[in-house]
Amino acid sequence: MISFLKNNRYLLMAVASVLILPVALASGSLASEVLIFALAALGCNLLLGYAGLLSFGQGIFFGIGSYTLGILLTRTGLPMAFVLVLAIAMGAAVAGLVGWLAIRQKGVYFVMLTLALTQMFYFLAYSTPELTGGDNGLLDIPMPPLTVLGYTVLPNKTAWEYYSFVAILFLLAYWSLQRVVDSIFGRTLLAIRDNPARATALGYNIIHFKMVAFMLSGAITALAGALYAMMTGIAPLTSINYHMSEVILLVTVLGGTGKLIASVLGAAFYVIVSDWLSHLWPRWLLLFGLLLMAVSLYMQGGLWGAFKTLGEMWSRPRGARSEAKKEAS
Amino acid sequence: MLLNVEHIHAYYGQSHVIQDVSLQVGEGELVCLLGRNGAGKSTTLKSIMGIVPARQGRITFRGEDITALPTYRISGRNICFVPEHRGIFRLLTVEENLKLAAHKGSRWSLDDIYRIFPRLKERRRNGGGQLSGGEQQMLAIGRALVNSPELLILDEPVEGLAPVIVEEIVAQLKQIRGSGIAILLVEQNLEVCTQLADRHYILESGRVVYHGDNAAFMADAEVKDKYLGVGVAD
Amino acid sequence: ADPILFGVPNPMSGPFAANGKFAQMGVELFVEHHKTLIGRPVGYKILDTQGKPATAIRQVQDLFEQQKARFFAGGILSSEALAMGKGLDKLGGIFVTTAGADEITGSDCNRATFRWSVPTYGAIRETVGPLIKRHPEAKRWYTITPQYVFGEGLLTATKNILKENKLEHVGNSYHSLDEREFSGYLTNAMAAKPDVLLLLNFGSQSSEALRQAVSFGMKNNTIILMAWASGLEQFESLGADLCQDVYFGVQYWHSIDSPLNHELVKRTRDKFKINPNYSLAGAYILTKMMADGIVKANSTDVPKVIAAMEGTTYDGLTGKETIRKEDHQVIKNYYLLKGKAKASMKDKDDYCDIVHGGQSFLTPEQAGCKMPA
Amino acid sequence: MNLYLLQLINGIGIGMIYFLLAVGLSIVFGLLRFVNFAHGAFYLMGAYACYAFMQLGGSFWLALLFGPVVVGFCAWVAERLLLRRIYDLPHEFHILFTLGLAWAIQELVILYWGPVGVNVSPPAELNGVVMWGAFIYPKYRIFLIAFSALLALVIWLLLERTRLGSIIRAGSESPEMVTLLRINVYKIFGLTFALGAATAGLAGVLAAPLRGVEPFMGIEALAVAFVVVVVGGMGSFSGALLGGLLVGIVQSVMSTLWPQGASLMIYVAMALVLLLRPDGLMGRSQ
Amino acid sequence: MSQPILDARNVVKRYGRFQALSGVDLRVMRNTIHSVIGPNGAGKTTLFHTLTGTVPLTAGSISFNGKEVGGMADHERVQLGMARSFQVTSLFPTLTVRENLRVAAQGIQPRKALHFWSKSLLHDAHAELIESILARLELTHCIDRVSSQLSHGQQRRLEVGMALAAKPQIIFLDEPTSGMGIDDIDAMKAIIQGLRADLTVVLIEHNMGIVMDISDTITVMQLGRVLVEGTPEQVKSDDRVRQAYLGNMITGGG
Ligand SMILES: Nc1ncnc2c1ncn2[C@@H]1O[C@H](COP(=O)(O)OP(=O)(O)OP(=O)(O)O)[C@@H](O)[C@H]1O
Ligand SMILES: Nc1ncnc2c1ncn2[C@@H]1O[C@H](COP(=O)(O)OP(=O)(O)OP(=O)(O)O)[C@@H](O)[C@H]1O
Ligand SMILES: [Mg+2]
Ligand SMILES: [Mg+2]
Repeated sequence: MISFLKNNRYLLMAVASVLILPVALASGSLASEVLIFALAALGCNLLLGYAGLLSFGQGIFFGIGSYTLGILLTRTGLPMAFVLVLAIAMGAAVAGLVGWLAIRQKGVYFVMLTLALTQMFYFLAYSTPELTGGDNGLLDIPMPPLTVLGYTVLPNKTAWEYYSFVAILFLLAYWSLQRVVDSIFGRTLLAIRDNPARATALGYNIIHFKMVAFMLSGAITALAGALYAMMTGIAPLTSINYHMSEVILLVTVLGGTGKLIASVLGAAFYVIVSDWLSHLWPRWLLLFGLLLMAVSLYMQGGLWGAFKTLGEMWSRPRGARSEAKKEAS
Repeated sequence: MLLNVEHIHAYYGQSHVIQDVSLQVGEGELVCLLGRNGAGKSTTLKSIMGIVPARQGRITFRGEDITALPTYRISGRNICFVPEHRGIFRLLTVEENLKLAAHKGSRWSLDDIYRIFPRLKERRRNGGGQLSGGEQQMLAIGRALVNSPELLILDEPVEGLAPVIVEEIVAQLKQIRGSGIAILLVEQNLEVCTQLADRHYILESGRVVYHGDNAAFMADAEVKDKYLGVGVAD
Repeated sequence: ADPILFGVPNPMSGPFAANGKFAQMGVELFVEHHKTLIGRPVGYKILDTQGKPATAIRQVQDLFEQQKARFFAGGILSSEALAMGKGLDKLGGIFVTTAGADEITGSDCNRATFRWSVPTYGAIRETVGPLIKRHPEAKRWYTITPQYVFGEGLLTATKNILKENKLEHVGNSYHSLDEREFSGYLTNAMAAKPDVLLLLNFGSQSSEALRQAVSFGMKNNTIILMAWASGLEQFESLGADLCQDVYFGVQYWHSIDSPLNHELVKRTRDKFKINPNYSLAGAYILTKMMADGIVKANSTDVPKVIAAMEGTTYDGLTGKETIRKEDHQVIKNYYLLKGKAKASMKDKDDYCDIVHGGQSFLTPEQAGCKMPA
Repeated sequence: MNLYLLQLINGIGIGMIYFLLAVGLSIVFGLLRFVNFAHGAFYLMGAYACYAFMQLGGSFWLALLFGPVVVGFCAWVAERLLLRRIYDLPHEFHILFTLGLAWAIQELVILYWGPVGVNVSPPAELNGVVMWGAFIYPKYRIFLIAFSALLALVIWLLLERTRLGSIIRAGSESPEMVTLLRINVYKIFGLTFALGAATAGLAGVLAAPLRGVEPFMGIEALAVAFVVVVVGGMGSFSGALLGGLLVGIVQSVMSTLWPQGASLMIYVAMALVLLLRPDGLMGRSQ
Repeated sequence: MSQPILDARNVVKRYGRFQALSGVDLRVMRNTIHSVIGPNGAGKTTLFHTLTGTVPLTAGSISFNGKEVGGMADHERVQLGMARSFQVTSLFPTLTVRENLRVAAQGIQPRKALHFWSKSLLHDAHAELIESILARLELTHCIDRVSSQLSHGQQRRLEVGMALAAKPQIIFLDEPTSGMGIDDIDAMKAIIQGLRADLTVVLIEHNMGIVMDISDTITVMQLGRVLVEGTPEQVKSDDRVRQAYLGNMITGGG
C-alpha cells in the first residue's frame, strides 16, 4: 500500500489537483483552462526537461489541434471522440514535420528555428481563410456530448460537465506521459540530453529519439489545443501565434522542468493569477513581468522547486537549500 | 613563506572533500602534491584560487589574506593556475590565447613560448579547439608563463603527454624554478615529482597524511607503498 | 431590486489597450449619469480580453454564469466581437459592438448581436463617393489593403464604386496582418503614378502607411484618403502636420452637430477634460442602446429587450439612428473629414473639418444576413 | 527606372535599419551566449527617449546623442544588479528573465506615456525627399543608411580589433578561466550588455521619426531582429549586416512580387538559410 | 584468424587546409592488443575518430570483419561491434554510474530503447554485466553516485567501462590511463590484458610501461603517417622511433 502510494505519488498529486480545482475556483471554464494549459505545458516539459529541446514552437501544435478539431466538427459529421483522435494524430504529424526541419539544430539555433517556424505557420493559417477563417478565426465550433455506442456518457452542457470531460483526458494523458518518462526511452532521453556525442558513440541515433519525443509532445499539445477550441467554440489566430508558444514555454519554465507535475503547478499559477490580476489592473503585465524575473533569479527549480524546498525546510531545516539547487540543476 | 595554507576545509555541496589541509610554499621552492585519485589534490588547488572557496581556514600570500578574494584578484597577485582540464579557449586562436594572458613584466615573451614549444608556433593560427590533447597542454603552460607568475600552480601538467614533451616540460619547470619562481605541482608521475620537488605533501581523502623533503621522501619506500601504492600488488 | 450589470469586454492590455481605456470612460459616463434603470441600480464590469478571442469568450461566460450579467457592450476587434456575439447568442445574452467586420451583421449575424458601426460598404460609399465629386480630375486610384476579410470588404466596395464612375484602379498592394514597413508597397504605388492613394488598413498600420507615404513626399502630388480612420486618438498619434490635407473616413467625430453628441462632449470635457473619441463615444452609445431597450421593454428579460431594440429609431450621436430589425445593423452616418493646417486649428483637438456625412447600406439580403428566428 | 531596381535600393534602406536593430542583439547573443528577449524593449526605450527629449525642447541630435546613453546606462544597471546572476543558467531562464524585463519596461512606458502612440517628426534639415529621375527617396532614410554604415564601421573596429573583443569571446566560453588570467570578466560582460542595449536604443531613436512611437513597437522589432541575427549567424558582426540586408531586400522585392507573402517569405528565407547553413551565413560553427 | 578483423587502407583526414592524417594503413588482428603510439598531434585520436566514425573520412577505406564501414555513421558501426573510449572524459554527468553503464549496454539494441511504453528493460537490465564491469574497475562503491561527482581518475575508469558495456568485438581505448594514480594504472593494465581473451583492443597510450608490456603489435605514428609497425621489441630497438618519440623513457616504469 505505502509503496503503491510512493511509486505513484505524482499521479496521485495530479488526481488531487484535478479534485481541488473545482473547490478552489468558481468558474468551470477557468478550471478547464488550467488543465488545458497544463496539458500543453506537459508536452513542452517533455521536450525541455527530458530531451533538452527548448522549443518555441509549441503554439504550432496547439493551433493545429484547435483548427483540426474545428474544421472537422464544423464540416463533417464525425463523432467527437474520433475527431479528438484525429486532432492528436495531426499534432503528431505536424510535429514530425517541424521536427524533421528543426531537430538537427542545437541549442539556441533550435530555439530560433522553432520560433521562425511558429511565425511561418501563423502566416500560413492567416493566409488560408477558407480553412481557418483567417483573422476572424474559425467560429461555431460545437461542444458535442461524449457518446459511446449511442448513449451519452458526458453531456458537456455546462462548464463543469466539460471540466470533468477535460479532467478525464488530462489524467489519462498525464498517466501515459509519466509512464513514458519512466520508461527506458525516458531515461535514454536524459542521457542524450546530457551528452549527445557520447550517446551517438554508444550506438544511439539521437535524431530518432528526439523525433519520437517531439511527436509525443506535438500530440499532447494538439490535444490541449483541440479541447481549448471546443471549450471556447472558436479557433482564432491567437491560438497559433508567437504569443501562444511564448505562454506555453513560460508556463513550463515557471512550473519547473524535469518533473511533470511541476507543469500542472505552473499552469494553475499562470492561468489563475493572470486572470485574477487582469481584473485588478490593466497594467497587470508589469507585475507578471517582475514575477518572471524573480523566478528566474531566485527559483530556478520553478514553483515546483520552491514548493519542494519549503517541504524540506519544514521536514528538516538543514541543507534544504542545496537540495533545491540540485533539483534545479 | 610565500603561500601559506592554514587548516582549510572545502565542500562540494554536502560532500566535505577537503578536511583541514595545511601546506606552505616558500620563495623559489617547488612543492609537489601527491595522492591517489579523488584524494582532493585538484580541489585543494581550486580552493587556493578561490574557485571552490574554503569555508573554513585561512590562505595567505606574501602574508596578505587572500581567502575571501574573488578569483581574478587572486590571479592578480601573480598566482598562475593551470587547471586539470587546461581551459584552452577553443574560440580563440593559439596566438590569441597567449596574447590574452600576456602580462607586462613577464620573463617570457610569446616568442620564448614558441621557442619552447615549436608545435604551437606551427599551429598559432588554429583555433584552440583544434589542438590535440598534448598541444593543448603545452598551450596551457605557455599561457601561464606569459602571465608573469610569482607562484605557478600546475594540476597534472604532463598528463597525456609524449615522453619527449614530458622531458621538455620537466626541463622547463627546472628552469622556471631556477629563475626563482615558486611552483606548486600536482602530479601522479613519481619520476617527475622526485626529479623536481624540494618537498612533498601527500593527500589522502582530503587530509595531509605525509610531508617531507625530497631526500626523505625518496628514501621512505614505505610511505610510497602506503599512500601511493607503487609496486604494491594488492 | 438586484442591479443591472453591464459587461464591458475590451482589450485593456495588449496592443489595443488604448481602445479599452477610452471605452471604459464611455461606459463610466453613461452609468453614473443613469444611476438606475426601470427602478434598478446600474453597474458595469470591465473585462480584459487581452485581445484574444478565446480569453474574451471565457471572461464573458464567467460573468454571465457567475454574476448573471446579460448585457454586454464592447469588442473592438472583429475576431473578438464575432466570437463573443456567437457565445452570447448560445448563452442567451445581448451583445452590442462597434467592431468592423461585415460578417457581424452579415453572414454571421445572430439575434444576440447588434452593431453600431457602419460596415465597409457604407464606409467606402460615403468617403470615396464624395471625394470623387470634390476631385473629378482624380482619375487614377491606388489602394493599399490589409490581406484579411475586413480589408477584402473595403477593397471590393472600392472596386465597384470605381467601376461605376469609370475611374481607373491602377493597382493594389496587399500586406499582411502585422506589417510595419510600407516603403516597399509605397514604392509600388508611386511607380503607378496615382492621383489618389487610398489606405484601406486601420489602426497603427494605417498610421504607419500614412506616415511613410508622407515621408515619401506623396502628399505633394497625390490625394491621400484613409477610409477607415479611428478618429481623434489616431490623429493625436499622427500629429497635425501629417494629418493636414489628408482625407479620413470616420464613424464618429466630436464636432458632429447633434443634441446627444453636444451633451456627450460637454460631459466628457467636464469629467475627463478631453474630447470624446471613437472608442469612448462608441462605448457610450452601445450602453445607451441597451439601456433604451431595457426601458422600452421595461424588463431585463433578454428576448423582450431584443424585441424592444429591433427596429427602433432614437436620437443618437450622429442624429437620428435606426436599429434595422432584419440584421441588427444600426443605420447611421459615416463621415468624411479633411485634415487642416496647424495654424487654422481652433483648439488642440481641432484636427479636421467634416466635409461630408451620409448613409449608405446594403440590404440585409445583400449583406448576407439570414437572421435565425 | 525598373521597379525591381527601386525595390532593391529600398530593400538596402530597410536592411540597414534591420542591421542596426540586430547588431546589438547579435553581440550580446553571440559573445555572451545570452538570449535577450528584452532587446526590443531597449529599442522601445530608445524611441520614447527620443520623444521625451523632443518634448523637453531638445533637438533630435541631442536625442541621438543621449538616448542611447540613457538606455545603455539602464541596461548596465540591470546587468549589474540582476542579469549577472543568471548568465550560467540554461537558456530558458534567460528567456524567462528577459521576457519579464521586456513586459515590465513596456508596461512602465504605457503607465507613463499612455497606450496611445505619439508622433516624432524628423529634424527640419532631414525633412522632405530627394529625387533622381523616377527614384524618389526620403532624405531621412538616406541619412539613416549613411549613419548606420558609419556606425557599422565603428562597432566592427571595436569587436575585431580590440583586446576587449577577444576577452569577451573567451569569457563567453569559460568565465572561470578568464578570471584565472586576472581579468574581471563580469565587468566586461556588463559593458558589452550595455553596449548592445545602447545600439538598440540608438535604433529606437533613429526609428522614431520613421515609424510611429508606440508602446508595442518593441515586439515586432524583436521578431525581425532575431531573424536577422539567425540568418546572419549569431555573434557574427558581418552576419548581422548581411542578414539585415538580405531580409530587407527579400521583404522589399517580395512586396512587388507577392505582397501577401512578404512577411511569410522572411521566415521561409530564414528557415532555408538555417537548413543549408545551420550556423547562419557568417556564423562560426561551434 | 589470419585475415584481420579491422583493415584500414590509405586513411586520409583533412581538417580544412590542415591534413591530420595522410594515408594511414592499419591492420588489426583478432584477439590482439594493438597499440598506436606517437608524439602529441601525430594523429592518433584523429585516426580513432575516423575508424569509429566520429568524424567522416576524407579518403580511404575501412573494412571491419570484411564489411566496408567507411561510409557508415558512428552509431551504425556500434551495432557491428565497435566501441570506443574518449581521450577527454565524456560521460552522462547527471546520471548515476549505474545508469551510465546501463545506457551504454543498451546501445547495441537502440531500437529497444525507443519503446516509450515498456517499463521492463529498465530495472535490473544488464545488472550482472554492470556489476562485473564495476568490479573490474573497482568502482562498485560509487555505483549510485552521480558521475559528475566522481574525481577525474574515477571518471577515467568509468569512461573505459562505458566502452566495455557495449560488449564489443573490438574496442578503441584512447589513453585510458591518463590522469590515473599509479596503483590504478596497474589495475587498468591488468584489465586491458584481460580483454585480449574475448575481444580485440586498439590502444592509444603514452605510458610505455603499459604499451611495451601488453602490446602484441605497436604502430608508431608521426605527423599523420605510420612511422614503424612491429612487436614491442622491434619498436623499442628502432632508432627512428627512439629519437622521434621515446626519449629516455621517463614516463611509466618501462
Ligand atoms: N564537482 C564535484 N562535485 C562533487 N564532488 C566532487 C566534484 N569534483 C570532485 N569531487 C569529489 O571530490 C573528491 C576530490 O576530487 P579531486 O578532483 O580534488 O581529486 P584529485 O585528487 O584531483 O583526483 P585526480 O587525481 O583523479 O584528479 C573526489 O572524491 C571527487 O569525487
Ligand atoms: N577539429 C580539428 N580541426 C583541425 N585540426 C585538428 C582538429 N582536431 C585535431 N586536429 C589536428 O590534428 C593533429 C592530430 O590531432 P590528434 O588529436 O589526433 O593528435 P594525437 O595523436 O591524439 O595527439 P595527443 O597524443 O596529444 O592526443 C593535431 O595537429 C591537431 O592539431
Ligand atoms: Mg585532480
Ligand atoms: Mg589524442
